[in-house]
Amino acid sequence: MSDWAGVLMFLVVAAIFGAGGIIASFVIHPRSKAKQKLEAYECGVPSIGNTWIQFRSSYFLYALMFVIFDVETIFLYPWAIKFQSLGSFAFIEMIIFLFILIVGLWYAWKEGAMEWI
Amino acid sequence: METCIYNVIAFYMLAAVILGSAVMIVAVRNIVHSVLFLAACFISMAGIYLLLDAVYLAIIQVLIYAGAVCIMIIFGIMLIRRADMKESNLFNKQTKLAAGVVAMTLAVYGILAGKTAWTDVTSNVPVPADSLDKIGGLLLSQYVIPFEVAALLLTVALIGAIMLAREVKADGDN
Amino acid sequence: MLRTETYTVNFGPQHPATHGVFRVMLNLDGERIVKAEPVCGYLHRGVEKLAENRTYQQVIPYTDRLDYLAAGLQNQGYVETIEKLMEIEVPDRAEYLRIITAELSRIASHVLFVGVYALDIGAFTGFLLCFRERERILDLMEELTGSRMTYSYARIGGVAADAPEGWLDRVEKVVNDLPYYFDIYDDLISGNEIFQARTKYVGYLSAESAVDYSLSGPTLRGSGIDYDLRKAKPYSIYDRFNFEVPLGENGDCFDRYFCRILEMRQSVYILQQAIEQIRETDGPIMAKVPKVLKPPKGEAYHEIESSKGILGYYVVSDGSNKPYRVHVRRPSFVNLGFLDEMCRGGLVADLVAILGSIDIVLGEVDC
Amino acid sequence: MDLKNNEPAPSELNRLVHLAPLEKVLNIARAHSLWPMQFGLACCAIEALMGTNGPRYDLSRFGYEVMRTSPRQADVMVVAGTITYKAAPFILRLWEQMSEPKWCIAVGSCAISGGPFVDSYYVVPGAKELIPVDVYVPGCPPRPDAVIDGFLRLKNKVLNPKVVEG
Amino acid sequence: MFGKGLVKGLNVTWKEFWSKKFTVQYPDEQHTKPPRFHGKFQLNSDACIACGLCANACPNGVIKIESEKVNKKKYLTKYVMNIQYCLFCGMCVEACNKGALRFTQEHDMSQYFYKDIPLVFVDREAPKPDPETENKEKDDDKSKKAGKAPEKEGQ
Amino acid sequence: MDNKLDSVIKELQEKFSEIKVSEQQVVTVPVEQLTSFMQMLKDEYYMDFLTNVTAVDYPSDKNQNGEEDDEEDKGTMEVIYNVNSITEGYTLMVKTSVARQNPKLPSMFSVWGGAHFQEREVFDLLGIIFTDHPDLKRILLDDSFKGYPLRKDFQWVGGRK
Amino acid sequence: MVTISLTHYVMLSAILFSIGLFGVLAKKNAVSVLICIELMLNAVNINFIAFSKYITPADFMGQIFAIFVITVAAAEVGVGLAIIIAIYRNNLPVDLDEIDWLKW
Amino acid sequence: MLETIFIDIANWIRNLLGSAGVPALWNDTVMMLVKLTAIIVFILINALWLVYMERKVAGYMQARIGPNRVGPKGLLQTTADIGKLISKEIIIPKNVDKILFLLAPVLIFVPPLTIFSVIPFGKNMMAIDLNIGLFFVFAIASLSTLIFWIGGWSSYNKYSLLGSMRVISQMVSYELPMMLALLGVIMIVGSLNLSEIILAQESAWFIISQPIAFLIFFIAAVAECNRVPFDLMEGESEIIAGPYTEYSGMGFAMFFLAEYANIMIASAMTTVLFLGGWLAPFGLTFIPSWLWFFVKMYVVIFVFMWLRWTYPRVRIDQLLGFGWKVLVPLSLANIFVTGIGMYIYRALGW
Ligand code: SF4
Ligand code: SF4
Ligand code: SF4
Repeated sequence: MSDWAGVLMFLVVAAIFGAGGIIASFVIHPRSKAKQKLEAYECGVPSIGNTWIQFRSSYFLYALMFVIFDVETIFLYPWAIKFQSLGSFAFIEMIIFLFILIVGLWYAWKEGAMEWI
Repeated sequence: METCIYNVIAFYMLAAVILGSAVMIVAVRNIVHSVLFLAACFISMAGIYLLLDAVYLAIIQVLIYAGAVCIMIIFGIMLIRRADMKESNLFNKQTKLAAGVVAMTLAVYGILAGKTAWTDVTSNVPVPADSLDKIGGLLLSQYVIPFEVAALLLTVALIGAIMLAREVKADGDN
Repeated sequence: MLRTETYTVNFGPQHPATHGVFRVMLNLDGERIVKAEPVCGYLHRGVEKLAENRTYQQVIPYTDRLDYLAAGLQNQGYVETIEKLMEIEVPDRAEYLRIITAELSRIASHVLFVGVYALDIGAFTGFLLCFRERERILDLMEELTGSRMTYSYARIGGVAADAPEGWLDRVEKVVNDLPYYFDIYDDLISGNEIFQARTKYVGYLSAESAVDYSLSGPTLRGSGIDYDLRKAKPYSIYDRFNFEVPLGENGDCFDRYFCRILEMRQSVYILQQAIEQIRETDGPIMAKVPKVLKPPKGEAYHEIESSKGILGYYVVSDGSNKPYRVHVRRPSFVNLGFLDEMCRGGLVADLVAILGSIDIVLGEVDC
Repeated sequence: MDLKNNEPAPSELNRLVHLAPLEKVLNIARAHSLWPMQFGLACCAIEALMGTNGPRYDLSRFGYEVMRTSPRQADVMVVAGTITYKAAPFILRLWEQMSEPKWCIAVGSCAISGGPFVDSYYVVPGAKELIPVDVYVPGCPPRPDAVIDGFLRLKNKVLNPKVVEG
Repeated sequence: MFGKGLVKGLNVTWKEFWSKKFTVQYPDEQHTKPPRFHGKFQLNSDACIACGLCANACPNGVIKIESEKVNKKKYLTKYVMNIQYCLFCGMCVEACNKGALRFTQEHDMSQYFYKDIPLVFVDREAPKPDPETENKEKDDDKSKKAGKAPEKEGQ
Repeated sequence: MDNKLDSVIKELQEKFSEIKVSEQQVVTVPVEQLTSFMQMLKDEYYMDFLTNVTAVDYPSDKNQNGEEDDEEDKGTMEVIYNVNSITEGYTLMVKTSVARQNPKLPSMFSVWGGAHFQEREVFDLLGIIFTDHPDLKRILLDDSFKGYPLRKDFQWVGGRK
Repeated sequence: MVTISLTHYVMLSAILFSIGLFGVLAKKNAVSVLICIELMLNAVNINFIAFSKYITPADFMGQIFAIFVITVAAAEVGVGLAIIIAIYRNNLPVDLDEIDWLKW
Repeated sequence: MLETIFIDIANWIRNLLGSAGVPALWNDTVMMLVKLTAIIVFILINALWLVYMERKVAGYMQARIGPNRVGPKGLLQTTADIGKLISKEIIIPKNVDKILFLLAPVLIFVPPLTIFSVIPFGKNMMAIDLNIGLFFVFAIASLSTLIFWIGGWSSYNKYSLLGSMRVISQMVSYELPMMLALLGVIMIVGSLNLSEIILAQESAWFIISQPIAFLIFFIAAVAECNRVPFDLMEGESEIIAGPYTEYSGMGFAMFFLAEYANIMIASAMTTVLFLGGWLAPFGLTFIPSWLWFFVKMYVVIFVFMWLRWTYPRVRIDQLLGFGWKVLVPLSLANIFVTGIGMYIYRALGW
């Protein structure tokens, strides 16, 4: 049996575990009715306006940088594993690689992508 | 040539999940659901990669696509206004036309794929075990130019995206 | 700019950072505050009206319930106003006892503020450690007055009871211990870099607007204005003590916070002097006042420096045994007036820091 | 100002399954894990919610210190302080938003009956007008140990619902 | 240096972790309460002369006194403190110059039911007065009101 | 300190002939001159700190006794301002009175920002209207609350059973 | 004996690609179009890896290609979203309903 | 004997099944199920115990005692809590996205549990030995971000929305420095296999040879677990309970448990990567390896709690700024330093 089947089992059983907990709770918990019970909680007063609104996301640029650098790591890890067996040429290549990305990072910094808008 | 029955079952199940969620991505009306189906699709695709013995690819599929790209799309969604979240992912007017075009492409593709005698080129050489090691070696020797170009591409994308989005910030002060 | 939608969030009335039933209607753009409108009145109990139906003595317990964190100061403010109205001379010993309760109240209130502020910023331990010290002060107060929070200790013309045997020694002991605890707060809270990052340069309040908006107490002094009624217009017997008025420099949340810490140290100093002096003062604790108080027709306005700012009582008498009108100038209430401007452009987390640094107590805001 | 508008809906407790022995076990769990809602109205809140949690009284010994701000996760509503007419609707709303099973402790004269301010034009005469109260803790404010007593009394009631019938 | 404050903070909690705890384990151990503590009330009904001073002093009309005239003396028939309205301010105790009303150290007054909250100290019938003295008194007291203690006005 | 205040009051009396000064140095200003008077206080006498704004209801005796509501209500309401000077250290109590029937007076918000909340409170509890106030609405009570509780003729029922 | 051959993978990829294509053509929402483009790129990846396994298992060419495709895809999403936001921003003052494909 | 007790049990079961004539595949499956159950039980018991420990530690640091009434020394406190939470009503408010609202608590437990499959608890004690273990951990861990977001977004509550937006930006920002910091370790080890990483620490723990990486990793781990000082997502005094605001009963309990499972993972990973995993220090090998692992893990957990009960909370912009402006450049620098250091090391021929 392959390792990955084991992983699949973990995934499935974990989901079942979660679902089981919720369902068991559903069976035994008491329930009641009240007028305002199902309304959104907002410190006890009725919520004003729509909730699923356009959200001013100052986080967007962070996410962008994250994706870019996350992709970078998928190149870095194979290199890191081979680091000891590869020659210094590979190290220099990687330095160039990183340097190019660091330029990007520096640019992002300079442009204030890391500032909170 | 896959012989193990479990692999066959796994393939069909994964394919079903992938195609099912792909259809849902297109079909659902709520863009957030769309993204979540996208994530499901990506994760099961990682399963397909595992069947194909591409372990590293499977992992980065989850890491990059489900973990990063989906999240960025979510950010994008949150930034853009819509009247109602529940009606945020509708079809446009050319749906029928699109369906026609797609049906034709699919037909052509299917015919071509069916005609080609893939089996001829299939070899049974097992994939070497430590694929990650190999990939690292290859990237830094044989594919070193694309490797550096990838870095360049990423940087350019980063700079470009920031430049596009920068105006967001520049105007942000007023 | 990306014109994102602003949305309204109710911050309160039931919210841990509003210190009671207080509500701020926030207009947010993402996490930025566009507008913060305070909504108060959830604890409006009509004390001013109730006071019109109580005799002068009977109003005293109600003043406790205004600023329940520093009831001693409230009592003092009220009775001094009536004494001003009736022109009663209060015996020295009573004055000292009042000062001691007042300063202990001030420390208790500030200690609670430090703790709650730490909690607002997210440091839970600071909150509970501060309670330990507060608990010791409350013990003293309970011994003297019988209640832990709502003392009703001052009486028109004096105080309710003399200090019990050995009480002053115990006060002295606690008072001498306190600076050690303040050092702990400095280590745990004020000196913490994260705490400073959260509070420094946040919620800027310029000296001009602080004066213009009639803000008072540490909120005003945090902006560098030297205006402490204990020094500026000494009431009671504050002119007998030697103390300083700590001032802030930048007018940010940290200065307002730190002013209070320093003020506690000054209070300790005052207390030490007061204990020393009261030991030499014997005598009655009540002036000669008639059983039924009927102040002459007239009005009086008297201000004292409470822990939150300038606490003023305005009392009109029509010659009967019940006040015709009592009005309380509540520092917390007035200090809230500038909240919107301070918050604008900040983040949600800043609102918590700013609101906390004003140190409101809802019983007083809503009266 | 009309409390009638806020008349609490009749509490309809029903269950999918109801097994008395199971219920008994669950009651034991419930009784030992009463999470109060972090919700203070006035002076009493300082004593009843902060003081009891303070180092000296330490409600956490009983496991009751997990203050949840969201009513969805709380078990006990500790009404500590004066309820005004402005506050009444939201108190009721919070109560209704709490998930079953839930209890209420009224701490202090104000929450019991309006207390010192009962004659005021703006004060609701007690939490009992809005929501069913399980335990009353008189005092103005009650000492934290009295509040602990109130909690223990409630625990008794949860463990053994019959105590209030007799 | 940056980080000094952070380390100092850790030091405080570390020391606190090992230091003696401040908790008094109520209800196993009792907290010490000072003699002046405003706890539950106690009425010495023998000492009380039903003068009503306490009720008059009370800011919130907590105390309800009823008395009847028996043998020239006021006889206390009812003394109820609606402590659900009480401020525990101590004005009543201060006003009572007979020392009949006083605070105890007891703090636990919690109840399951609202109706159990008021403290009923005295609720009794007036004893039958001696017939001899009664006749005499009747004429004297007709005009005076017997019964309710003066209540606070305006409530 | 008191001497300083005395001289200030004297000067003021010269400038504004209509003001009255009581023994306790309470200055009564007619409504019409209130704004200019206050502006003068702030600009020339460094009265930069408005501590307190409040008002008292003085219905005519007839009304106070709860008799029929007369149309010609002679009662007044007094609005009281307590102004401090941080630099000079003195305090002045300024009074003005408005008719009870139509209590209206200019807002001091333009002079002292601190008037904002306090005037709203006075409006809320006594129903005195401050014209030109930027945001005059109820602050403590509910919007749906009827009447002004601190007026002497306010009727209500308590909750005592 | 049921087996999974290269054809299966190729067909899976083809269908996925078609769904993606349909979405690109038929969706009103720009972000949705972007999502569908991702789908198409992934379909291509399946092909690459399948070919890599079945045709050149030893030299990992397909896998390395797939890595580059992922790189490109990530960059594409980033820039794509930035463009959408930029267009959206510039057009907003005009009329929201005009930009049909952005308002949904 | 003690050293191999768990492995012995496993082998015993395997042999038992083998002798009963169960085919190998089924045997493997059953074994996996046994391990799975063991891990779930382990997580649950530890999560319960950790909640208790947290409350005790909190109490002790705050001059009070903490739970001591329910069960001996209060040990059953959290059991009672969970019992109560199970029997609490699950409220599904009106406007929520019902399916997603329920899906989030169901799924929230999946990533932590799956990650546990590859963690070596002791010598040869791991459910699945993956060559690519470390990367697997990252990949799975990155999924929980999405699940938190689902929970917060679907609640149709503004606090939840704020919280969920915070949680993704925070977790995303700290995942990167974490991964970059570990590159230094990987360069030394040359493998992603967790067992090999542990074995590479035979001579010196990586906390000594890679102190910067350790610091970055630890800070990032605290942030990934949403612990003070980075607990913005819950930030009680700001946004009530963040994404959990609308969850009641079991839904909340699931998040609650998952939070502690995540802490366990973070500390277990710290142990594995920097504290030598189950390796015994100072040659104290008579204590079984798994015990060492637990001891180290609990020390790390204690530090987590210690931080939590000492520090205030940072603000969101400070949090992200710190991640991007301090940790990312630092971790990049760490790569260079490690690389050059290793060349020097080799040149010196040690
Ligand atoms: S009962 Fe007393 S202490 Fe409690 S809220 Fe009411 S007035 Fe305040
Ligand atoms: S303590 Fe105060 S409120 Fe209570 S009965 Fe006595 S006088 Fe009245
Ligand atoms: S004042 Fe004392 S003696 Fe008089 S009625 Fe009250 S308790 Fe009795």
